[in-house]
Amino acid sequence: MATPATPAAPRTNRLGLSVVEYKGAKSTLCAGCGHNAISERILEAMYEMGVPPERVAKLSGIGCSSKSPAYFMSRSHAFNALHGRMPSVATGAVLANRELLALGVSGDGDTASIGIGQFVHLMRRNLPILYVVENNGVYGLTKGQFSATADLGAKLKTGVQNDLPAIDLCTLAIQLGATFVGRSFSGDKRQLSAMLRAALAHRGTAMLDVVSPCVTFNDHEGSTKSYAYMKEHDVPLHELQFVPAFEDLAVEYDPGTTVDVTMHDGSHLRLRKLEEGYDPRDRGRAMSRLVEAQAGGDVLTGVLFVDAKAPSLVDLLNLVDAPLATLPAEAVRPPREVLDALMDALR
Amino acid sequence: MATPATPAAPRTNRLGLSVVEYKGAKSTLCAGCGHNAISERILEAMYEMGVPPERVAKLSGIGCSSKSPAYFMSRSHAFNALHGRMPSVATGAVLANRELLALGVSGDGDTASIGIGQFVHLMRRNLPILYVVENNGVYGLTKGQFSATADLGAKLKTGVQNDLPAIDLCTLAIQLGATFVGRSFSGDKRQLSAMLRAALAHRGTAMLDVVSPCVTFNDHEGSTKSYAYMKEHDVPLHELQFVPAFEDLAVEYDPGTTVDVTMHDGSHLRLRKLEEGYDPRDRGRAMSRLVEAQAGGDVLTGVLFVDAKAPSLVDLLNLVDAPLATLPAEAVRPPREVLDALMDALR
Amino acid sequence: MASPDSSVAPLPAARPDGGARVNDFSIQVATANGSGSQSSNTVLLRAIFQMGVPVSGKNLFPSNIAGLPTWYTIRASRDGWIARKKEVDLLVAMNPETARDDVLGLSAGAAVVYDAPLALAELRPDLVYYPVAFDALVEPLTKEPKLRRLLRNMAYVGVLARLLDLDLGEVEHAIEKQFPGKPRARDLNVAAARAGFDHAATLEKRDPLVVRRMDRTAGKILVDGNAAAAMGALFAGVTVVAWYPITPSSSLVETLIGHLRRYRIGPDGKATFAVVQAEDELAAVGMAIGAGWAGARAMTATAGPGVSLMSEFAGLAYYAEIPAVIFDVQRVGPSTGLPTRTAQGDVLSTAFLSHGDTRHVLLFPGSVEECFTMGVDAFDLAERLQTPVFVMTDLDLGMNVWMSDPFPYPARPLDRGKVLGKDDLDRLGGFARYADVDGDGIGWRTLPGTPHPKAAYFTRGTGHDEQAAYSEDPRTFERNLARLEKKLDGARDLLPAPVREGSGEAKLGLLAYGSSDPALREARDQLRREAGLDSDYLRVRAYPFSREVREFVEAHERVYVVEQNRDGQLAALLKLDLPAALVPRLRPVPHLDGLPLDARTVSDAIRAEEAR
Amino acid sequence: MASPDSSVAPLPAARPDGGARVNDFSIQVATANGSGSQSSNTVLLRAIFQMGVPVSGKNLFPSNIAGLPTWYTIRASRDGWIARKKEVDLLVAMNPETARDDVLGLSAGAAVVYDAPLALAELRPDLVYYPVAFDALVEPLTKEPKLRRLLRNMAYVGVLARLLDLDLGEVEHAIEKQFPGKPRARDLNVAAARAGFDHAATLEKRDPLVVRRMDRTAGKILVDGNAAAAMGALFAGVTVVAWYPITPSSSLVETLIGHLRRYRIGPDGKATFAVVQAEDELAAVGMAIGAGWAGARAMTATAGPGVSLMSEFAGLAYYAEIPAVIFDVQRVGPSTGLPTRTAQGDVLSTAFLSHGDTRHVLLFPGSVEECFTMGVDAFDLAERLQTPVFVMTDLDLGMNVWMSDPFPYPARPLDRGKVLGKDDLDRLGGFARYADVDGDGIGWRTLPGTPHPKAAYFTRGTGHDEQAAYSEDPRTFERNLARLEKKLDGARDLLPAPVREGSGEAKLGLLAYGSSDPALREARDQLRREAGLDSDYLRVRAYPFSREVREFVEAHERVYVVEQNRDGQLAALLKLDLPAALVPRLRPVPHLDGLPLDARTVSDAIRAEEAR
Ligand SMILES: Cc1ncc(C[n+]2csc(CCOP(=O)(O)OP(=O)(O)O)c2C)c(N)n1
Ligand SMILES: Cc1ncc(C[n+]2csc(CCOP(=O)(O)OP(=O)(O)O)c2C)c(N)n1
Ligand code: SF4
Ligand code: SF4
Ligand SMILES: [Mg+2]
Ligand SMILES: [Mg+2]
Repeated sequence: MATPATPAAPRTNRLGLSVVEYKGAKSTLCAGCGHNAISERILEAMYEMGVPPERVAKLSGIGCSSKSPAYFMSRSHAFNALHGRMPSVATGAVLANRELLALGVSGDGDTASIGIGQFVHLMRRNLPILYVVENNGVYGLTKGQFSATADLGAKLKTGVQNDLPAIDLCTLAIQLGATFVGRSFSGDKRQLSAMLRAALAHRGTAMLDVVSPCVTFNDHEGSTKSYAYMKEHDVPLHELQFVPAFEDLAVEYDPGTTVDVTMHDGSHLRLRKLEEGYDPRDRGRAMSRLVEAQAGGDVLTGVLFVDAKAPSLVDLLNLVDAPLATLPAEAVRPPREVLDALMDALR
Repeated sequence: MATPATPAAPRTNRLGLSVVEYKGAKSTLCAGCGHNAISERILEAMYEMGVPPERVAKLSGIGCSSKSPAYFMSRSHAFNALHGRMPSVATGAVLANRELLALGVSGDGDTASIGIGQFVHLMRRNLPILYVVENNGVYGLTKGQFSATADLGAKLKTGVQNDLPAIDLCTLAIQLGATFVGRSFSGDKRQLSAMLRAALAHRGTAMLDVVSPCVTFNDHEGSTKSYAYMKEHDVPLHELQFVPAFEDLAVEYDPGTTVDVTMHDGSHLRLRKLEEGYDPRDRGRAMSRLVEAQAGGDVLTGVLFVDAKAPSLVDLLNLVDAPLATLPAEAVRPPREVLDALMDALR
Repeated sequence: MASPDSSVAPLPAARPDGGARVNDFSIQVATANGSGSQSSNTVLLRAIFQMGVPVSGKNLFPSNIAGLPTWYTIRASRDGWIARKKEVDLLVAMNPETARDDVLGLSAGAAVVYDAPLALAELRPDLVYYPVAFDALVEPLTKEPKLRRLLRNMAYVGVLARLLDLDLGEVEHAIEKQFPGKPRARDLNVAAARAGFDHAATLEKRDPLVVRRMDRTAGKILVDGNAAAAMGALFAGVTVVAWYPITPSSSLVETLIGHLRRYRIGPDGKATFAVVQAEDELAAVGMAIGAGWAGARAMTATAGPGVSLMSEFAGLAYYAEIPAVIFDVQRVGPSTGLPTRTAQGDVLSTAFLSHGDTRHVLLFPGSVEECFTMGVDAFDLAERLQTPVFVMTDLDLGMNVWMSDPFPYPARPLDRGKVLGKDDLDRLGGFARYADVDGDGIGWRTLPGTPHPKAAYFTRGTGHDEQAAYSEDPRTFERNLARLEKKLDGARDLLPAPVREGSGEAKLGLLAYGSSDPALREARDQLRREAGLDSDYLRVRAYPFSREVREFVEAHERVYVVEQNRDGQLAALLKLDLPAALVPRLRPVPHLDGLPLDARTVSDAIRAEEAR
Repeated sequence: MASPDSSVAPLPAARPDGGARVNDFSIQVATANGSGSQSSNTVLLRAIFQMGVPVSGKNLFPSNIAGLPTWYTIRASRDGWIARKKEVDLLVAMNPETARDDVLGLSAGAAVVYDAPLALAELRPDLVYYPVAFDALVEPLTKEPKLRRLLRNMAYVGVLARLLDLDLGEVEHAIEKQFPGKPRARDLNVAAARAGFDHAATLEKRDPLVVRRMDRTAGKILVDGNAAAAMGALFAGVTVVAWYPITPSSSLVETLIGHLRRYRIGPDGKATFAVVQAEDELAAVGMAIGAGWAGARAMTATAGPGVSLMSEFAGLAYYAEIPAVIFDVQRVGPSTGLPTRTAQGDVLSTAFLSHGDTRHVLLFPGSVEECFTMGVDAFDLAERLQTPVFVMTDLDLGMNVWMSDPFPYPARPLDRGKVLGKDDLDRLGGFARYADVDGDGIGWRTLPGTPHPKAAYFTRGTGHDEQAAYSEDPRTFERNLARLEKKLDGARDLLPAPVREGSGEAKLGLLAYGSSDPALREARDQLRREAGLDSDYLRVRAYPFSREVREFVEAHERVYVVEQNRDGQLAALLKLDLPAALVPRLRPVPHLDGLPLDARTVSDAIRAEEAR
């Protein structure tokens, strides 16, 4: 992505790649699963942003959601790791090669149940990664038990009711220091696409909590993660527009009704407010608004918080520009004199 | 604690026990360690509340803080478990015997680093437990590395600076559904004592984050968990008064300046406001105020959040009144007819 | 993926020579998962079972929710062999994705019932084909396409009923059992089965397979091992269950929850149990250990990845001496491996689970009945020995349906182990938690909450003396570790003894455990009949090993240790346990491909070795 | 707590018969931790070392920050024996809490320097006493009470210098090294040492212990194994370090961080490394594995509890074939155990770490020099073998100071293993990640980010075929597992070969590893001198075992396997690896009390066995 390419011909992106080059293996997920839609949106966003597939590392845990990276972008390396432990693997991979564009794909069980510890610490570190949680409120792959994002009072098909409060991953991420936090819905093509493209331009942790109905185990009445529920309770905070740096369109906007965030690469994220008073740059206010919405059963969607300036972990560690993984021996093995000096000091 | 005893003679509590019966082994912690002061406060609170030591189960992880249960209340059972895993052990113990008064003692490393996952889920479940984090911002027992509650910009003795945001356990606990959340300081005898007594009357998770300076590794200039720092930045939100049920004193108070919380056992927690507008019953507001204070380097102390009515995990599971641990065989092994019926169904 | 056994050179199937093959064949049904075929297959299995014919069913399913190939194999065996059989005599080919490979993998002469549009008959001339237009059959039954897909699968049951001469009444009875309290589903399925049955009258029977009534299943039950273990826990009086879902153990806990809700909630709605779905396996076992410490009968259930995660806690429970029951329903490793395939691959790592000289007690149920009895015993043993007890079952045992005698009501009262109460303490004036007062290495414990000023002790994973006080003293440490060794050594006599078969006169010993049992029994028969090799057989049921294991090895020149893993894990434990002079007698026969063990694999391996 | 060895029946100490005992004795200093005695003891050790006399120091410290009893033992040995010696010839009793037991534990004739107010001389008549009023000695030096407490400890160094006839100049030189860049601390400490030295002139020397200059330490260094391993990682070119603090491994990483900051940050302030203090050990090893996957030389360091927590990830790395280096600085288990005591207790559980037929490569450094060289080699091996490599060091090696030859600069270039780059892919047109193209079981890999459309593959812990595609096929699974077995088997030839000592003619073989080495060498000498028992000695340096291990066992009638654990863990691995016929030759000699192994324990055990 170093040099913006010339505007692409109709059927290819600015790298000259057609969308086919971003495809993956045939999905083995259930027909209608929200995760399949998210895979599509990711693939499109990568294509549209002209991300070279070889630069992407797809990282995931275990679950239906975590399988999904097999179903897009076969030209990207992928690591389907352990249940709940994707964040640590991703951290290692990014530190090894800072040029990678890390895409973490996880589920609500993978992230909020077994993985919540690694999630918390990844958020704190502001690792450069696009972290997508495909949130269906259940464990799909193990056949429909509640996860920790299941809402209070939600019901399983069997009638069993969840009596514990849901972990709201967005509120949590905001509190913990994540620098780009959004929520969307697998069924909201426009919003999700714009959000993904903006997130790809972010340097730091972009955490997207995407409600993604499980048609097999959690799309019935009584579920709060169903298509029907989302249709009723989705409250978009703003209309998202993303203007990539390479397109540099000078679109007019009204600062009174629109928040404009300049991303690290010079692209613009524009949020045309639908809710008066919500400012995605105020951590505390964002949190209290989310708590309130959660209590009322509303699902706020949009870019809930953004801080495009905070240093990422790679910045904090002040790494050399080249990937650590492929530094030449001379750069990493100190010369003989260093060993001599060390030995002398021990005599 | 079923029947309030008659008012105690001067040197004994309402159970007729002297404070000596609440003592533990000699502390092996460093002289001046904040943890020692907290042990004292806990012991006193238990004594003053007339808690039978045999009813208490002391649970801890690994660390200097987690060792401290050995140094008070030798007449109580104790379980010094694994690093970061006290919450799960405590959960099991409480479910096995709901009559136990569970006291969890942990450190900031034990809870916020390795243990954050179990912490999050314990808070969600509202397990009846008094969970005390002895927070010094470092790993004491392994000699002074930063923990995840170390503040942004805090410095180690060696000059190394922490460049990651601190996890604020109180904000987190409030968000996750804990029902009694307080912060105090090991050096504030009065506040901590009142808070501990109130927490002992709470049914549900009472999480107390107690700043507890590590004199050996984190009490220098540049530390934000030192005695000196706390003296300057401690901002009490209110004056705490706790009126136990068995004392039933009818103290006058002004509802305008004082919040009165009736605890589950009929005792009263009275908070005379020092900060206008802070209401420890409003989750969202509490969180945003805490975020704001944290950004400003202030340490808000007091009962930050309380909900004395929420059902605890024991309520949710609708357990029989007697401890599960000692139910007689007849109560737990179904009769022969049940097996016969089950077998029939399989024929 | 090819049919599961396609790359094994098929053995020549017994060719029908005009006569019928009665009650001795295997059927493989190839479908896609999530298509309701599981119900159909169960109905088929049950119908044969109801005719008094010994059966077994093996479900070979993918790690996936819907749409991928699944195979279900039903074996009917008048001789009572219930191990998996590799040869398929009758294929029901419903899945277009695999039909070609499924057919190509058959032995000559096998029969194929298939969905007519698949046009499989062109593939090979040497099979017996029964094309059935399933869509047409179920079309009249419903308009809902989704339901039709399900009913197609019940229709093949009807077709098979006719072809195999099954009593349609038994099929209908089985359908009734399958859909209890759902009259509409029942009626539709009965209609579908009938449609198949009626249609099949138009087919010309050209294979020799038939079912005839027998009386070998009277009084028996059909059940999977997870359900059996769940009942074990129920009748053990389990009180605290902490778990985290993982295939193939989830159904154990889910079944248990059903039973607990039904049988352990009082008229006042109050429960004598607590179940917590934990956030992960570390928490699950931590809760079980906390509960065991506080005196509950506590358990968790998991599979390999969960056991690995429990490692640190397992060491704590061993060293601090806390009872807990852990069901490990083994699946194929390493790592996430093949989550829906069976193995005995966690034996060695679980025996030594955790760093620093840790050892554990393992039980190896060899049947669904033992899933039940050991499910009960495990709790007694854990409390008696004050240590975690691992019940090492597996996916084949746990998730497949097995024929069994009904389970016996536990004969012994609960053994709650060495616990001192208030009165004991009054009498004794105190106690030392880790003192070996009885010479068996097991100390007495008190439960938290015991109302006595001397009841308390301090539990820790750090070094401790007899009074449970912190200690770094080298001699105290050594003594304590030696006592723990003695305790586990003494456990040999408390654990389920091995089961011996054979005259005891053979030179050849076979040794195995767990779900390998049916294959071993059949292999023994094959060895005798086909190769004149006489053998004795020992089925090990627990680790540390009973002294009888040593006697068995002493009594045989060569002992084949058959197991379902790559590394010969039980053989390894034997090598470490037996006197060195006996070790050369052991001949490990490890095998691991994720499929349930079959007799032929075993007898072939042993014959080859013996021929050397 | 009693002096660490108080319950061992003391062996009769060599009595001085008028003559001096030159350069052959051991000193034990008993203090409280956190009192600065660690500096004093290092100075004392170094001063003797500077006099050319072989020394070793063992720190016996509590799991605590300040105030609990600590013992430091210094052994001077003109013959170069550096194992711990149980007998104490000179006690420095500074700790009122333990002084009584410390004195009662001595052999007759031993000398005691003690803090006068402790009035120890009354305890026994058969010792040589040197009371010193330490408070009075340091009183003039400073007014700060805290500082005084520290200086008291430097004063005993001065006292000992006089008593042992140490050159005060060497003491001062050692103090200088101890406080580099802290002139005030240095001066005060020199003053304290001098005060002690001067005062001791008033004492009447009545013990035979003296130090005389030798030349056996010229050119040598003093270093602890953690520092050595840290240098190993530095010169291996480590790039990603993820860790979680735990005794006794923390200082390994902390030292490494120091070196990285110093030697691996460019003039522009940019670092060629990343260090992350992870939230726990699961995350630490996860980061190392993620980094190893992406091509970095990645490591973590931990102790037993951490290794247990890494279990699930270890299985993933084995199965998905990802390099990572894990230093396990072993301490005493089970569980949290004795965190500040030494053991070799994680060997067996680490070899099989994780469920389901997982196996790992272990290295066993036997000296600080090998902590360095294996610290380098581990990275080459991990990348060559594409698997985690565990460097099994221990607290004794890691945290005690050892005399050593200086470390050699690595002779070989970095071995980055089989990695295909863009050009290779252009040439080959593609690749299959898990194909055994070279016949060694090791496939070729690509790194994420390789700019070639055919570079990508999908890494997973689930079943996979040669192309890394998901597969549940039984035969594919078997083939893959067999290849992994072959790969680990082939590793034998790549790993450090065992070290052999002796003529090879003896009937008796000794086999050991790691920090047991000095005790083994000395024990061999004792066996020969004291019992006429000739032996050969093999020091194993890696698992899977080299073929030479088998040859050694074949060549000896009896092989004693000496190790520092309860269960005979390496002996267990040998039993599983050797041909069964050789197993009866093995005689496990496990020993575990948390103290570094001493020669007498070994030779006594072997003599007793041999006498049977
Ligand atoms: C250590 C471990 N425990 C349990 C499992 C079993 N398991 C596989 S996926 C899964 C839950 C996945 O839920 P989620 O992350 O929400 O993904 P979804 O399938 O709903 O997309 C579980 C519990 C496992 N693979 N590993
Ligand atoms: C699994 C595991 N990892 C690491 C350790 C080492 N360890 C012991 S205590 C501790 C940190 C304790 O910090 P904290 O909880 O803040 O307690 P403090 O000593 O500061 O009171 C660590 C990392 C351990 N005991 N177990
Ligand atoms: S089970 Fe649910 S989450 Fe899994 S693939 Fe099917 S619909 Fe998606
Ligand atoms: S090291 Fe710090 S936390 Fe530990 S006992 Fe000493 S002062 Fe307290
Ligand atoms: Mg989910
Ligand atoms: Mg701390």
